[in-house]
Amino acid sequence: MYNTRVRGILIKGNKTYSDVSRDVLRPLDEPTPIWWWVTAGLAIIAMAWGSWAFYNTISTGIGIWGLNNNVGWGFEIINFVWWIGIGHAGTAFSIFLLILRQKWRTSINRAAEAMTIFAVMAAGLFPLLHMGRIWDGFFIFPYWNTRGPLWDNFNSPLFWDVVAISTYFMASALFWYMGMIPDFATIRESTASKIKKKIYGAMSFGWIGNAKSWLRFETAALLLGGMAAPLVVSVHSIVSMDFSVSVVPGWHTTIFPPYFVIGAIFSGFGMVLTLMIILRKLYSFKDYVTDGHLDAITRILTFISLIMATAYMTELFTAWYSGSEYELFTFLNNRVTGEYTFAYWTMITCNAIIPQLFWFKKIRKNITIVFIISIFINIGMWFERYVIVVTSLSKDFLPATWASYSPTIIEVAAFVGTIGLFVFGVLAFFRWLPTIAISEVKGVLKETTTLKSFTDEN
Amino acid sequence: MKTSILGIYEDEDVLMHAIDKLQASNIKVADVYSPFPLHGIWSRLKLNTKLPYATFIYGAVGAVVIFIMLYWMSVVSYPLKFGGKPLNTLSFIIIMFVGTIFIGTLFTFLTYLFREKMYPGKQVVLPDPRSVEDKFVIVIANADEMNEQESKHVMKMLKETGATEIKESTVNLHV
Amino acid sequence: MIINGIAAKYSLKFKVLLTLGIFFLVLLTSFSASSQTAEDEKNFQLCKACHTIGGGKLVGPDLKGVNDRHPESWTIKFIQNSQEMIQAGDEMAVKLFKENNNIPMPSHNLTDDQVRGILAYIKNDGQIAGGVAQVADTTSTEITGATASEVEAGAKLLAEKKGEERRNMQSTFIIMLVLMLISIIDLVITKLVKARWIHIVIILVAVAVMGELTFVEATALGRQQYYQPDQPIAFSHKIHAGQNRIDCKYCHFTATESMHAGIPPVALCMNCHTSVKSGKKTGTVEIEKIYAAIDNNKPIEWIKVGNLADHVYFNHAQHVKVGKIDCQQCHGEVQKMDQVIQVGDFSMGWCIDCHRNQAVQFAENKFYDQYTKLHKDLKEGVLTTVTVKDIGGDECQKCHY
Amino acid sequence: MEKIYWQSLEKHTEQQASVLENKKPLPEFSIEGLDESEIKGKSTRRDFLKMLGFSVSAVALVSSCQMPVRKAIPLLNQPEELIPGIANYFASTFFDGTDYCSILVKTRENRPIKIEGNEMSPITKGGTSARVQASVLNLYDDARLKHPFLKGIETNWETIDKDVFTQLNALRDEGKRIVLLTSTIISPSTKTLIGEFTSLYPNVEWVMYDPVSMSAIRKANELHFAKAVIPNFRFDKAKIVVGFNADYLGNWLLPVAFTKQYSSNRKLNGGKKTMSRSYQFEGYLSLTGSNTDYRYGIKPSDEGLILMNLYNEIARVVGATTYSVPASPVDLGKVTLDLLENKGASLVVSGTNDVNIQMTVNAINHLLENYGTTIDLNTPINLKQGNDEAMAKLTKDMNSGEIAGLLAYNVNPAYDYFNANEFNQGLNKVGFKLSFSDTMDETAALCDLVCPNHNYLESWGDAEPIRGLLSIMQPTILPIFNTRQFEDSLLIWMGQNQDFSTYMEKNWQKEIQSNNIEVGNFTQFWNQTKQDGVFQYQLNEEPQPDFVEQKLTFDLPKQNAGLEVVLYEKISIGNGKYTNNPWLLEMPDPITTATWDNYLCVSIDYAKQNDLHLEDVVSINGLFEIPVLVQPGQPDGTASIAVGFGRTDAGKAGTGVGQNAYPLMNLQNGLPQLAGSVISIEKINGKTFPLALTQTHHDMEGRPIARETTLPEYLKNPYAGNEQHLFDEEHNVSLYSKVQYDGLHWGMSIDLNSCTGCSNCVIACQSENNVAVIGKEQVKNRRIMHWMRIDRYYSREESNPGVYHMPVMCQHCDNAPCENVCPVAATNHSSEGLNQMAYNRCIGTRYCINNCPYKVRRFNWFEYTNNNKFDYNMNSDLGKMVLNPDVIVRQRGVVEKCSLCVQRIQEKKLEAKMENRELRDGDIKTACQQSCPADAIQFGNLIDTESKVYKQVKEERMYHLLEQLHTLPSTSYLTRVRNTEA
Repeated sequence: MYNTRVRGILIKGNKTYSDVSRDVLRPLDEPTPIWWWVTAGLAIIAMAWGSWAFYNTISTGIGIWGLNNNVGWGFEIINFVWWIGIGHAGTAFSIFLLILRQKWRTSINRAAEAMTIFAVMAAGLFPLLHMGRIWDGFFIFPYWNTRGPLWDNFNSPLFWDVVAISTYFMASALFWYMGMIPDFATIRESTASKIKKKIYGAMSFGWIGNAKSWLRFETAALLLGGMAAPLVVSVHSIVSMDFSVSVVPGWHTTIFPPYFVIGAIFSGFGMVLTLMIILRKLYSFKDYVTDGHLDAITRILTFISLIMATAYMTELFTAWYSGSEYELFTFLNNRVTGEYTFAYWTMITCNAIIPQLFWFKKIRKNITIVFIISIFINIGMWFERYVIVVTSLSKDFLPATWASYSPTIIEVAAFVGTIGLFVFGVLAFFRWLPTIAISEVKGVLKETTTLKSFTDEN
Repeated sequence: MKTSILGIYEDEDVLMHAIDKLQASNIKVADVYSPFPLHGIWSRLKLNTKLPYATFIYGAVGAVVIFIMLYWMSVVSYPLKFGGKPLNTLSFIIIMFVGTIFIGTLFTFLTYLFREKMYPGKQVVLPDPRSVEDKFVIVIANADEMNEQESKHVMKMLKETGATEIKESTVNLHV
Repeated sequence: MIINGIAAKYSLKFKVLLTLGIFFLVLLTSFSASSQTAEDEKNFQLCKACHTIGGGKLVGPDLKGVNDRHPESWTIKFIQNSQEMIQAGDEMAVKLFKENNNIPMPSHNLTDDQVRGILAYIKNDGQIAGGVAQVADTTSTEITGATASEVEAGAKLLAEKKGEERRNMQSTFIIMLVLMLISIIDLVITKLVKARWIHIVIILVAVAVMGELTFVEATALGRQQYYQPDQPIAFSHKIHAGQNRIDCKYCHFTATESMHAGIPPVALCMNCHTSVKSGKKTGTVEIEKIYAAIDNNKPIEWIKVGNLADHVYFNHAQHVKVGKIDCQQCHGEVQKMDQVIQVGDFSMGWCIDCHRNQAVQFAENKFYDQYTKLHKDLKEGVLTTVTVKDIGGDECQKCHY
Repeated sequence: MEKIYWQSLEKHTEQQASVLENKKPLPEFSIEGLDESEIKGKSTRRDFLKMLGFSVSAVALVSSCQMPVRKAIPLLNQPEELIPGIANYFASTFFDGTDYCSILVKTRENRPIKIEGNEMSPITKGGTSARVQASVLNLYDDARLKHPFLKGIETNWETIDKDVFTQLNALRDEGKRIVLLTSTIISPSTKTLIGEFTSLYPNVEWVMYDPVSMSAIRKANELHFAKAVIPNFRFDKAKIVVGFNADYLGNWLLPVAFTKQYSSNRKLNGGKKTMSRSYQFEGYLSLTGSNTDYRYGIKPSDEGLILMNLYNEIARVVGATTYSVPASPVDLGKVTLDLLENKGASLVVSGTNDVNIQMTVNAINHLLENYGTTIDLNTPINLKQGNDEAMAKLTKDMNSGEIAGLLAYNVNPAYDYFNANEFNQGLNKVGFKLSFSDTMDETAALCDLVCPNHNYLESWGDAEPIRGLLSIMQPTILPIFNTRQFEDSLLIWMGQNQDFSTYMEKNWQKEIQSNNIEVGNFTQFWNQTKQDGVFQYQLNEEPQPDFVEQKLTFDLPKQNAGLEVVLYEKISIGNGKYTNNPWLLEMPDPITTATWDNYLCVSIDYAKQNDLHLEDVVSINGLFEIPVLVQPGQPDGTASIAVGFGRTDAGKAGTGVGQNAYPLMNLQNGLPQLAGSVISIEKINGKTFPLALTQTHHDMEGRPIARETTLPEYLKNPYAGNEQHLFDEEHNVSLYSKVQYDGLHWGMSIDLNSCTGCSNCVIACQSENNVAVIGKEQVKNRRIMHWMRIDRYYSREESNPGVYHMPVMCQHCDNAPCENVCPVAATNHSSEGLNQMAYNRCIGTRYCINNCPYKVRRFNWFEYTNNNKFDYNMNSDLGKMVLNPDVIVRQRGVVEKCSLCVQRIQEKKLEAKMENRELRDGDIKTACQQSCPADAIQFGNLIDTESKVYKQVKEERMYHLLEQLHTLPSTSYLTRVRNTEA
């Protein structure tokens, strides 16, 4: 149970229940701020550039990317894995912290889940785009057909990916939307605008909030959450199997599933941190997303960073200990040293070294530095995927085939485009949806703000 | 037309005690509207749900169906050889695992909506709209069947237990 | 198959005609007893296209003295179906075939007695032996001809009907779409109908129907089932392959050696049509086109009916010669079609389906001797037949490379 | 004149002659006969062109959703042997003025689509070279002239004939000199014809010219033996082969025949224990140098000195005259010893066009008693008859205005003469200039009249590459354009009313009679010869001519004079005739792996000293700028450049590619030599020029990829060099049981000991399987489409590395990693052991590319067909006619790879079924195997214990590439054995 004597007050400012609603819903009623327009404009420009890249790729061919006979995957898969990793934070927050009964998740989980949704949307574009014949992409579904019927290859990690990502997207979206239903009802009943009443009313599915519906709501949420929990582990494990199931040196390792899951949570938390700092700055949510929240995230990041460092070292050790000359070459001659040294050491620095600064309380309390470090983590995790995808493929078994990879402007544009999509999604979320789970905050408001211990009767 | 008596509370702890007291004095609390879930209330009102069983069944059936589907597709219907592996491979497990979650999640959510009779665009009228904001509403049903004394008693009890506002409502109950 | 289907579909009309036809036939046979020789002369009209009696060689040999050259039983058999005899390797038949530039004599639907009648007519040097000229002009051929043309019309109609069905499907699709939109609008905005289940039912049904139609239509994309184009020459397989019983492989002669069955070169048509200058139904109009092609040195541009996708490799020789599959198994009963129609959908499933069930010439062809395990399985009774699938007939690179 | 054809190779070998009655060549495809809409509208895929034979063309799209109406147009008259869908093979001869090869031409619907080697030829024995394979594409070259030209204007033959007739007669009457300048002509009939022509027009002189000449050999032999011939060399009889700048496996004389001989002598299959040993002294790393046992990098100017030393060493032992010369820069002790030990079974050859050097070589061979055993002067090779002195004289005479007319046939001196400027100046002074070139090349562009010759696949002809061996060239397609065969033109201008085929037949009849060759019935013999393609007649045994002692001399090495440049012909495009052939331009050089360019190869030390790197641009003698390629094995003090590039009028693919290096030839002792010019190099700072290399890493990194051992080691332990195989066999374990095959399991085996890396297979595969050409930029992006590549590794010291050639194509693994990862099941395993790829199912995730450890899968990054950005043969209606109709052209976005020529497998299986018999070993030959000049590739059924491939797989030298991955490939390799001492 949350003990405020030990852990400090969670929601500051002596809020009443109606204060909570008013604070959270304020952005919905206020006129759209200038910064929103500016950022949204930039995001739309980025999306337009990305669309140009998408159009070109589909109309001309994958050849306009920097890939070659040896490096069949590049920016697209890097970005895909990166986005999926970022998406992990939402589910991790909602599920793991729910299971761990961390009350502080309540002010963050909604935003984190929204982030998941948009990140998975951004991620999902890449596997689509990187297909050589996107117009035949439906072959990947085992639907009834007149070819025999001919089915799919269920051994393929890419097929698992399709199943896993779509399940993940669906489960996260359901979970996220379900959490918002009571809040939509709150908006429905409190707004003065007729249009809003209509729209949010429709979206609230007729929520009434009596005892029975709360019981079902809580049960369903718990069930969805409970089932999504293994998804957090399985989705990125399956994504990692895209690599670890193959024979490519540098990919073919059993450490990948846990390593990827942890990495995903790491990058996800990094992104949550980035977004939360922006959010509380823009909307003055300091009372909800307190320094304590940020502090908690930084502590977790420190811990995960250590796991990441261990994973990196384990990889090196396994490469040596396996006795596989190909594996060892990839690690020593193509990562630690060699053509891709920059990427490798950027990854190590950003993921394993810089977050260690969080050991210092002063740094943890300095929001600016925390923000900068969170950006570093995002960059570092991007480079981790770059290192994994590109270095392994570029120099694999037969030296005669070795080739380098560097992205073209089209690939960069596609990446920027998805960033635009993500930012626009988040902005839309800020603008039109309750960014903090009102009912959940209300639920923990009392027990985490009064300095007496509270005993739950359950 | 059915009428109910509503007791509106400001604080969830007060509400809990109020329910205890009302039930102790044999007043049946028909329903409680609250802005967030009150965990103590379900045992007091003797509410429960069978949703978890449904989820379990969905998951179990889903897993079996997916296994049969995979087996049929890759062993019976059109067996193709991949990489020297047997037709019936371990990789089914992964798809079964994720597929089970897919089916379980989707159907649980649908069942939830079905049981709650919720759907997009459903219109509802609340006994007191503030119950989704910051008020806790105790509903005493069938006020029209009570005689005046009884209803007075109810109101008195509500008042005693800390209701800040008491009113009568003709809104249909959602129980 | 397809003709049976037509018979079923046009049952009433067909049955009436059939009954009429049978009635007339019976009538005729009762007549013919008394007008034997007149019928012989009539029947000899068939022969006159290629033969003379004492007038020298035309396409086929002079028939004068044919009764003495061959035993009667042999002649009857030969006239009824010469190709069969040649294939069976009858020495005399083969010799005759070769002597006449390998031009097959079409088979004739004549009874033994009718042939004997013709032979008698020939023996008589083309004189009606003491008979009275008959006026009974209602001949059997005309009647069956009328019936047959109905069937032909039916085959054409089938294609049209399929086209109609397609149009029906389109209109169904549009109606469903409109219905669904109306119900959605009503559900959300106008709210004229209070009972929501009506909306829901309409939407669900519409989605299901439209989904099914979309799937069916999308699957049919790029395929040409029931494709029946008009050809530059109204060539009737029914007359050539059906009534005259010319072997498919006489014209499509590369079917046994090449991947392509081949469209016969115009010169091949001329084998017969140097003498057959007029058709029963179209007169000289269509046959003239052959001569025109030869004269102008311009080949005839037939419209290809059975089209496979480009990424499929199909070899006729494999199926016709090695697999000993009848042409009709894939092309339908062409010998009953006036205008050729693609019967199968020629989809991959259609091919695979046959490959899974069709037995190969496992014992007959020595090529298969090397499959030792399959032979063992056969011997031990693990397998009863070896299908195409068993020797890899459902694998990608049997057809796609 | 009738043609002889057979339906299949088997029938050919069984010599079932079948003579046809029809007099004219068959009706064949002619682009003239098509109207524009038909060409534009036709489908580009498998059946894109079944013109006339079985024409299927998409005429109109009725609507976007409906299928186009396809027409099936039969022939009016179908010739008996023309069966749509069945290939016909015609024996013919490839001779382009330089290379000779006996070939079979595969035609489909009367279009030649593939060249195969003719196994009946006693010298080429079924082998071909990359150029021969690619020559079929020249037939469908858009650059070919479609009409004769008169002063740059299209005209017809009547006008041309009238003009030529007038001019010839006028000049004859005036007694002015006309020169008929031709390439080497080995056709006896053409020679007779030219003889008749010159006797009719006595003012016509005939000069033969080779851009890369060998007249020194003829001269030296004239001096030593009084016979101006190039003798026949027998590499199969030589136990020791010593080469001096002679790339006999690549470009020297008869590379295909020599490769056959050389490799047959080095096979160790079936327990054979001996193999020949080869030494190579050369000024650049040639294909031969990369295959020899001992290689010495020398400066070109040192060659004479080294040869003299070698002569002295041998002479000292044998007791002949020795000369006092400075010491050799390389140690010759070993080679001398080997040569002396194998007297009479050794062979010394030199490719340098220098009489002194050739005389020294003759003297050495004489001392070693090689004449009569490995060298035969009585059956000389008729190639390379070019006379350098006559050519020099011609140039001089033209400039002095003595020549009034020039008829150029199959030569392009305006481009490839080392003194082209002077030649061109002289040509401008000639009044009557006529070229027979089939493209508007540099020389033709300077001529007033251009009378385009047929492509050799449209021509009649014969050839006598070696005395006593005759071969026939016959047309396999009706002329596509309004062109005329050179010989027919001559006949017309001689006023004769017969075509060359008749003339040739008569000539044969005459020659056979006059030479008393017993052939029986001539008509029968003639038909049989046309069917076989070759005819060898017995020569009377004659003793070798006597050796006349001559004083030997040599040129002293050039001292400190800068870099000596070595020019060489590329294995791909040769001397420049094929510079417009996109297949050859894109063929990676076997040594440098560079495509689409020439470049200056410099040694590693020189590059270090002068700070030169790959793709830096240098200026050579101020003549031209060229990129640098730092080449291991390039001797110090030398640099090398390939000739054949820098064409200005080649065609859309070849014009402006690379730089013309012919002006750098070294005129020494009166003869133009490829090597030896001293050049000055100036680095152009900051300027680079991209080179498209297909391989950028050259070290095996210690991995057991291309395995090697030495002969002594191998004799001690057959597993030598292949120990890893035993280890892996023992240690590889799997959870799954091995796949069991019933009946058929296709497998391939490649003997690295035979493979020379000549890349014939690469082009054969490209031709067979419709592999796209993608252009320099995409090759540079490392996206080459070749299904088969030849990996090249270097080992040991940089200055003189050991070179390994390793053909790699899809290994058809039983545990294929690629199959597991395809989500849509587009690639899976067949019951015959093939790793199948269904292009139409592929959605292009490229996962299989990543997961293939051999990296043999190719992705269609762009649409390579009908795309103006890839303006090669698949973007031209004419060029597309070379496509194999049995193999689909792949769409953008799908993965493709080697299918082990599944179309051939299926074809031969069907043939066996139709003939009601089992498959025989050797029935099925993959494209790469069929024409391999070294017989390095075996293909067959691994279940059949009698098959060649099975026996090869059972050799101790057998291993699988990357077998430690346990992919269980169906393709195996045999360890290479070098015949060195340690």
